[in-house]
Amino acid sequence: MNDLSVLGLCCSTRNEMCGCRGQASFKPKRLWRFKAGRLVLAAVSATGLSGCGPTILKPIGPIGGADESILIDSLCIMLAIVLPTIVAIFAFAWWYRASNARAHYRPDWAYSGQIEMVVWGIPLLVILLLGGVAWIGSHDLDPAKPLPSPTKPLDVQVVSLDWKWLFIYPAQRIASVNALVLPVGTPVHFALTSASVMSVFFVPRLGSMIYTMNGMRTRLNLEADRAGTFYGESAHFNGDGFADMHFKVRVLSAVDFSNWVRTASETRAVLDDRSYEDLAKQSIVSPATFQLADDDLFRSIVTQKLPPGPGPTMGRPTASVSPRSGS
Amino acid sequence: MSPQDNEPVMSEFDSAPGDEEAQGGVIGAIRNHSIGLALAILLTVTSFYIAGTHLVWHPSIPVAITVLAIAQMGVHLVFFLHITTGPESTNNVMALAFGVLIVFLIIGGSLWIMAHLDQNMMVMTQT
Amino acid sequence: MFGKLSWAAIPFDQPIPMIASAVVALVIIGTLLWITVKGWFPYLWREWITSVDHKRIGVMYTVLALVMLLRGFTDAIMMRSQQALAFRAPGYLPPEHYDQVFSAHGTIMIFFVAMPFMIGLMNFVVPLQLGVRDVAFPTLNSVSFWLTATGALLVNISLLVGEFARTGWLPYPPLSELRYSPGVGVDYYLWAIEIAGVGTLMTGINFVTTILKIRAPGMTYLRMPMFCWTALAANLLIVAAFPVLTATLAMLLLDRYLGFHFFTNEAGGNVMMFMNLIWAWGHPEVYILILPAFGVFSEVISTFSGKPLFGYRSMVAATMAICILSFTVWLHHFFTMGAGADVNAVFGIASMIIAVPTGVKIFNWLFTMYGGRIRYEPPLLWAIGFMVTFVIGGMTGVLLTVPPADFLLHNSLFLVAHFHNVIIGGVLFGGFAGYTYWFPKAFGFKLHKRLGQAAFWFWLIGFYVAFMPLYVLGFLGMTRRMQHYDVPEWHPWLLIAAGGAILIAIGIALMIAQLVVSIRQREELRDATGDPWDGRSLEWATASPPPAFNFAVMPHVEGQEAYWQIKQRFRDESLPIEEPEYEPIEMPRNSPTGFICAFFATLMGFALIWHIWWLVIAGALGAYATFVVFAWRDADERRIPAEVVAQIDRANRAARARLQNASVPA
Amino acid sequence: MTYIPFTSAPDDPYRMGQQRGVHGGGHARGYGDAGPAPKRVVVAYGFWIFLLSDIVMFSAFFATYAVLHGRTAHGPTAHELFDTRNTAVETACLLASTFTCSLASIATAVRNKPWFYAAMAVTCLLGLAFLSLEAREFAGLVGRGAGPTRSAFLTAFFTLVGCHGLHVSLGILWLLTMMAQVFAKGFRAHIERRILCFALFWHTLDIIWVAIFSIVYLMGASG
Ligand code: HEA
Ligand code: HEA
Ligand code: CUA
Ligand SMILES: [Cu+2]
Repeated sequence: MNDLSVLGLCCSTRNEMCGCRGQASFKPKRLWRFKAGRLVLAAVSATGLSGCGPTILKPIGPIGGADESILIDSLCIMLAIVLPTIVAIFAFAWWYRASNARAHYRPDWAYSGQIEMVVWGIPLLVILLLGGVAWIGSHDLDPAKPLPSPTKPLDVQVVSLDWKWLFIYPAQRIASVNALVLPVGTPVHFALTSASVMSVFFVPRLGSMIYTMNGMRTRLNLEADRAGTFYGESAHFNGDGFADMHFKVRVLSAVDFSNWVRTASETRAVLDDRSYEDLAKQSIVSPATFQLADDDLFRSIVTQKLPPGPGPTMGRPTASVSPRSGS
Repeated sequence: MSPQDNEPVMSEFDSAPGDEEAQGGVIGAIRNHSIGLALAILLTVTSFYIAGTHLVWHPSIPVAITVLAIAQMGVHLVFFLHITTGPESTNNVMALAFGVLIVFLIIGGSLWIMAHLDQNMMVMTQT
Repeated sequence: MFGKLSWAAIPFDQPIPMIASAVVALVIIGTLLWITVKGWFPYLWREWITSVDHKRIGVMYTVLALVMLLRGFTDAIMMRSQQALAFRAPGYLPPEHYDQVFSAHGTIMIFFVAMPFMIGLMNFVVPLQLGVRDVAFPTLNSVSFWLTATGALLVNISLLVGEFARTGWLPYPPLSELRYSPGVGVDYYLWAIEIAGVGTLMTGINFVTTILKIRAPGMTYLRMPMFCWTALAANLLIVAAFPVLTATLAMLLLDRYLGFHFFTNEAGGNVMMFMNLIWAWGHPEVYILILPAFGVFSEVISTFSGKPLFGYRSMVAATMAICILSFTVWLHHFFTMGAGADVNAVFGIASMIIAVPTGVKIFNWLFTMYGGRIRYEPPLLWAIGFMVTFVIGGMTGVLLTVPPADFLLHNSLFLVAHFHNVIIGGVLFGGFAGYTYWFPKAFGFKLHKRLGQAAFWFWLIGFYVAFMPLYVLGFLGMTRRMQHYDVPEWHPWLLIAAGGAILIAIGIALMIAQLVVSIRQREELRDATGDPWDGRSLEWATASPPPAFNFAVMPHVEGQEAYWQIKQRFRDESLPIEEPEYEPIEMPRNSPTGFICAFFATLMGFALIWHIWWLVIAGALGAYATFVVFAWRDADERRIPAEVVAQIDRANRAARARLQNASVPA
Repeated sequence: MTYIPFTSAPDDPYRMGQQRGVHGGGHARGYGDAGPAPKRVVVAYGFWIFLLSDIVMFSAFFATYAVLHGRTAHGPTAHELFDTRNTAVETACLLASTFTCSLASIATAVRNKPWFYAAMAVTCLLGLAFLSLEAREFAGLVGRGAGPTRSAFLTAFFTLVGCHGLHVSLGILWLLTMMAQVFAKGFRAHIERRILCFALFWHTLDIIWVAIFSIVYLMGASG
């Protein structure tokens, strides 16, 4: 799979990442997010944002919902001052055009204490408000913070490889490549690392993204409240295969999920150090499931007991000049 | 460039960093630098001494060394680089203050950020 | 003998770079032939290449920026068309090429377009506005320029020989480490930026010293034009931020060349430290770009409103506040790395605080227009286009400072839209405003007005069509740097964005047409007075183009808006114009030091990239020798006799007197 | 200016400039009243700005060292490696050289060539002594398998200390050039300005060394 010239041709034949079957939006309706917010949303949905793609504006879980609320709220707070500013720019520029004889020319007017007060004061107040939102928001929505829920969280270990995602279910002793399967309504506790360069784990409709780095373990807590198939991606450029490093997120009912776990644990493919080493090479692969042979696999990757991926291995004499696709 | 060339009376301008007030001629200047040298030696010796002994409560040694180092940098600035508090030195001191501020922001900010990152990403027993 | 360099380095098998470099080579050879045929070499060498005159250097910086803009724009068009085509399809650029394209685009646009554009304007204008004859260190100024040009040259050589980085405009390790990027691309990037960075640092030192130490008599700090203040702030930022860039890239170089472990995955290297350091430079960098643009707008809006700048002291305070605050926010570029709630919140709030002084600036420009008599010349159009556009870009920037919002938008096309919104709507429009505003000062004739207006409208509308869809795409979850994609919702927006890029291309064509037409009609557009816009600061007090010594007699500043007050008084009291006493003037001599230094720097950079060690040593020795030779010369000034000064000055004086008499109401 | 100057500017909306600005009367201190500063001030100030930027560059290396100094990759630690006695001798050399460099400046001020040469030569020798001690230390470390490629900690250490060493080497090259210039041309204004800058440079290297021996060696050895 090292042959990079095929990268461009490997696109999956059909796009089936759509989670639009259910309609109910999970966003809590807030009273004070009145007209402006509506307007934005209306404009946005009129332009097709409400489609079923990986939009961040139709979250399917509490984290995504809260992120999105904060985003829209902050936008509205700022629009309240930015829109009048834009109107004023046009108004002043138009009224005081040189050809307007009715406009009063004040050639020396260059200072006014009151205006200065307002000019410093208003942005300051807006920032005070926004700063509060940011402070509370970043504490409440810290990716590492577990979600309060009566349901026992599911542990998933995520490894970004060149250029695919490996999801390990330690309790279920299975692993899955390029397909993340989650039970609906269950908080998920992700531990993430990278087996080579940096990447970002991101499922737009679930919310918050997080970096993955070799030798380090980041944490993320998410929850999906609606069944369906969604789009996940790497949100940080990580080499030539980057554009294909997307994955499917399938959110299943509890029954479907345990069925999936059962099927997966019966697959013959086994993930051990050897097959992991194959996976760590640069390649683009289709989704697959494995039995987990090594319980400590994730730890071994994080602690670098298993060395990071080898990078390009073109073996052409000119590799030091330009590791272009050899074919 | 006429005004630049006929060097006018120094006191009309900021002094150059490194220019010392010519008081007491050569002897005065040498005396000044010797005082600086003596202070610097004193501070250096104290630093090295403290680091090697148990004179100071062990965990506070880094603090003591830092304080001594800052003091010594001050000595160098005053006695060798002649950065003073006089009005003709304002510009030099302002530049220094800006530089020190940046150094503090960069070092302090980096350490704070990196400490938090490291702590959050440490590989603990639970994954 | 030639290190890693061999014929394999030249991509004969790849038509796009081959054709592109063939075209570039043809253009260069053509230009050289043209110059030779016309016999302009001696003139160019004497008057431009070896010039240490701040005005000439300013013009050369601007030309460099505009040429590189075209290169950067070619990349932009390639990206836009690739993304328009690559829906469930490979498009026409394979990944390893597409990745070079966006990396080169970002690198060129930031380092070799935006920076030289702003530095060029500062070079040309600041000494004139301060009422002095040159910058503090004229020869150093020339070295700075030529080192910047070296960096640009190296980046462009990579098109033909070898490859460019495939890591994005900031080479994040470990992707940029030898293991994952074994080619020479990253090395091209690193050496080009290191060399250009040294040039920029010296510019910073030069201008800080100039503004703080070399001003006309009476030009106190609070009488300096706003542009000088923003230039001071930007150069303080250069002096404080660029060493960090130099150090960070040096560490990456050590990793790549000597097997060190700063940022590697192995042996305890820490990739996060690179992110931390590079953004400790990177965020101040964006204000290095925008602050001078703010200065341009302050001059333009006040001039064309026929009023002093509103709230001058507020503006000064806001500028310096931005200057300091910009060093307290860098973490907002990696909120999603997981530093934790406290860190994220503190840096998020610090970042949004910058909106306050920036807002003050916007409102003060607004009130400068209030009660004005606004003339809609092209510079003002750019300024108003800027105000509207920048407010939107700033707002989306502030949105990104809210950590939970950034958790959704980081690295998305929303972010790409944000920064093009502030960079094009802010820096580039500022550059264009300054270019049209000061062009008559530099060349003695105005630019064609109608074509300028047309270009403006195409740019403005093109910008909105090209970049508003990217905001939408950000909401649709599209990340940046995608070579292809299969999400159907994205496709229409990318098509619209490609259309916008075409509108911008028309705007560019109109700008080029404007330049050509203006040169051909220069006699109609000629301005003999040196003050075509009824200006307010000292650069308008001298002839256009200004003589080498700028001012025949050092101006003596008595208040803010130095030139306006003088004009005012002459109008009010219809004073007779008396001739001053002329004296001979000493000016620094031209020097080839900068050019020769850059020549050796290019050799050395190229040799380092290709591991040709003997050439590295030769280059280093050459550079040292150049310095010593320069240090050894005795006479570095030339004298302009009083008669010459008088002759030049009288001509301008006469033209001005005619204007004066015409404008004094009977 | 093409027009004759005036005595006052009544329409200055900010009286700030005026209080000091009555020309000839007030004390002009580089606030602009007096026009461009003399060249010596300009050159030294520009160089001062350069030095500050150099210090900022070192601060990046210091920050990196602080972050990486625990990342020894199971290799030797600071505590095991550093020998404060060697550092003490190095410090003594550098401190003494700073003093002799001052003497050279004073000799320049009074245009005493013999003293200038003597002081500069001693400065040079002390600098060389410092460099050879450092080189010996580095060679020793590499010999013990503790070279810069061993671990991130050693990478940061060699880079930080080596960068200072590189500055000292360049300083010596500069010093020799200045001696040659004085020899060839004597004390001229522009050469004096360069000597002033060189002295600033040398003293600043000492300030950076204070930070290095405190943070790297003393804290490393005691930690
Ligand atoms: C100064 C900065 C700058 C400027 C001006 C631009 C201008 C443009 N940029 Fe870009 N861009 C960046 C900085 C800039 N960019 C950076 C930093 C990145 C990130 C790179 C990375 O991912 O690492 C980026 C990335 C980037 C992407 C990648 C998106 C992705 O990651 O998927 C795209 C996609 O289309 C894009 C498009 C454009 C377009 C269409 C323009 C157009 O607006 C271009 C406009 C055209 C011109 C500016 C040329 C004008 C020329 C003249 C006017 C000459 C006139 C001549 C005379 C008067 C003589 N840019
Ligand atoms: C000239 C360039 C420039 C400028 C001026 C700015 C200005 C700002 N930028 Fe931008 N930024 C970039 C260039 C620039 N940026 C680039 C190149 C990147 C991406 C690099 C990369 O990743 O490749 C980036 C990325 C970037 C990020 C990182 C996002 C991410 O990676 O996830 C953030 C986050 O906080 C941010 C914030 C801001 C803010 C708050 C401002 C503020 O300065 C804006 C202030 C202005 C206003 C707010 C408008 C006017 C104010 C008013 C009208 C007052 C009232 C308004 C309010 C009170 C809200 N920027
Ligand atoms: Cu291949 Cu998507
Ligand atoms: Cu930023």
